[in-house]
Amino acid sequence: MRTIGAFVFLIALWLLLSGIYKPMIIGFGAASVLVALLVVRRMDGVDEDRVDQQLDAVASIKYFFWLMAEIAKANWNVTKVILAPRMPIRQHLFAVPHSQKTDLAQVVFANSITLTPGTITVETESDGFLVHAVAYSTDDRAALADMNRRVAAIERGGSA
Amino acid sequence: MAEMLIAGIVWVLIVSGAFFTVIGAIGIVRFPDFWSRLHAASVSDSAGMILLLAGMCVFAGWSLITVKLIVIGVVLFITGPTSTHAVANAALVSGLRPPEGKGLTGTEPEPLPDPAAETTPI
Amino acid sequence: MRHHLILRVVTKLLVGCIILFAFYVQFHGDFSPGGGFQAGVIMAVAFILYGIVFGLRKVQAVFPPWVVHKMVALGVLIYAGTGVVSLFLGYGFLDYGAFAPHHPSHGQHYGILAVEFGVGVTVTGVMVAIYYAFAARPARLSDEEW
Amino acid sequence: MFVLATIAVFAAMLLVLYRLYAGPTLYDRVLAVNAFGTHTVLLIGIMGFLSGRPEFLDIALLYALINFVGTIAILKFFRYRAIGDVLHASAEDEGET
Repeated sequence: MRTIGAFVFLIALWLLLSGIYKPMIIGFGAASVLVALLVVRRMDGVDEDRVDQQLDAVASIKYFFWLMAEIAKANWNVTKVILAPRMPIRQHLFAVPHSQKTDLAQVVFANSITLTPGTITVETESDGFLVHAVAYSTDDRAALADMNRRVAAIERGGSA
Repeated sequence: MAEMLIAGIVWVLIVSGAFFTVIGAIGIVRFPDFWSRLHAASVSDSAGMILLLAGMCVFAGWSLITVKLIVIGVVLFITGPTSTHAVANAALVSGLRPPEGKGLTGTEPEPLPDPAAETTPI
Repeated sequence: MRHHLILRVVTKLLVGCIILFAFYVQFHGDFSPGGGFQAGVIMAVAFILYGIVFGLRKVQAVFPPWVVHKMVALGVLIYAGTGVVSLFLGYGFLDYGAFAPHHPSHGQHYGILAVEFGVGVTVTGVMVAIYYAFAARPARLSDEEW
Repeated sequence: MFVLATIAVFAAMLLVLYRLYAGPTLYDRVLAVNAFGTHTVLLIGIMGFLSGRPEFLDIALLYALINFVGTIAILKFFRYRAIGDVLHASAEDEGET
């Protein structure tokens, strides 16, 4: 099932990148996808560290748009900090708990934290992330807890 | 009319993207220490990149070029924060600590097994 | 191994796409910038990324050194073999017209595809072999050194 | 408009280069190199449109990938002084789980 999903994704990627729809090129594409899948399977077998795709598609898209709005807001805040003559920096390193079950969702959460300017995931540990904020205020913790809830909701079988 | 609208959208997206790219670079130069510079780099990584690529997408219209731009955007969207995280993590592990703001004490992570190296200028 | 969680997951997601992109550059060499050399480098990048994040032992389990060494030779064999085949068909060495006598341009196309494939295979092999050679160098890490 | 964007990205690259030259620690420099790479990707894209040859986008995509892998490789090299396996490093990783 997972392999079929990866196959469809990769062949779609090939067709979109290539833009030449001659039988020979498409044949090469299919062969290439098979080779790529073979290599990835071998890698899965070697490191026993599978990334299981357990994200709900619709919820993910909703989350993506929400994230875009967050990025816009955070960018504006950091821009103000950069352009302010005195640069009101108030750095802080704090722990943020996460409640996602799968690795992939945790990575989505960690990368979302890093993508919103103003906060960066510095270290991933099993019970929480270590996050660095450049202009820390107590709102940051609430905002990250909210983001944590939203990412947990896009996991399949999550609440949403 | 529609063409005017699209041209306007492209103009706004490209100019604001260029603006944020420059802002990020100014931040990288202006901020006093490494940890705050990370955040400045993150501005041009996220806002500048997304807006510039979106502007180019709208300019190109519906074609395979748009698809390639989206693929580039997705790749940068995934790798950008990952490499920022990797730099920050490596700095933390090497013993570089951010100066805490007034009245804040950092949650100092337990000392790592690595001999905390001096952050000598290289 | 919680420490490099993000790197590991992102690597896993990217590696398949990088390999596919390498093949794309390989087979579209005559339509857009690219070709065998670039494709070989991109292919090697996929394995080097995997090796950097997961360690040399695991990447060598995926892509054993003996395969790499065979690939270096195989690519050259494909390249030269293309030339020799055209020689046997009664044309000059690497004269691509041999592969489609009635359509010289098609023959060019097939010949270039074969030669580019050989170049790609060799470059992949050489790049990965160089990475293995550098990575297998033991790290002499003393505390005083840094 | 694209000319303006080109000039802006160039200016940003020059500023980042200053940080690459001045940055007191190694990590400042790695950060600068990474930002420079992102700007290069954007510049290649914009220049493609400016010169009317958008097939440069393949190169931009390639550059984005190489930039990522290069950053990771530099970091790993300066952490362990090696890009392969490091004995105490892998022991440490597996000990944590």
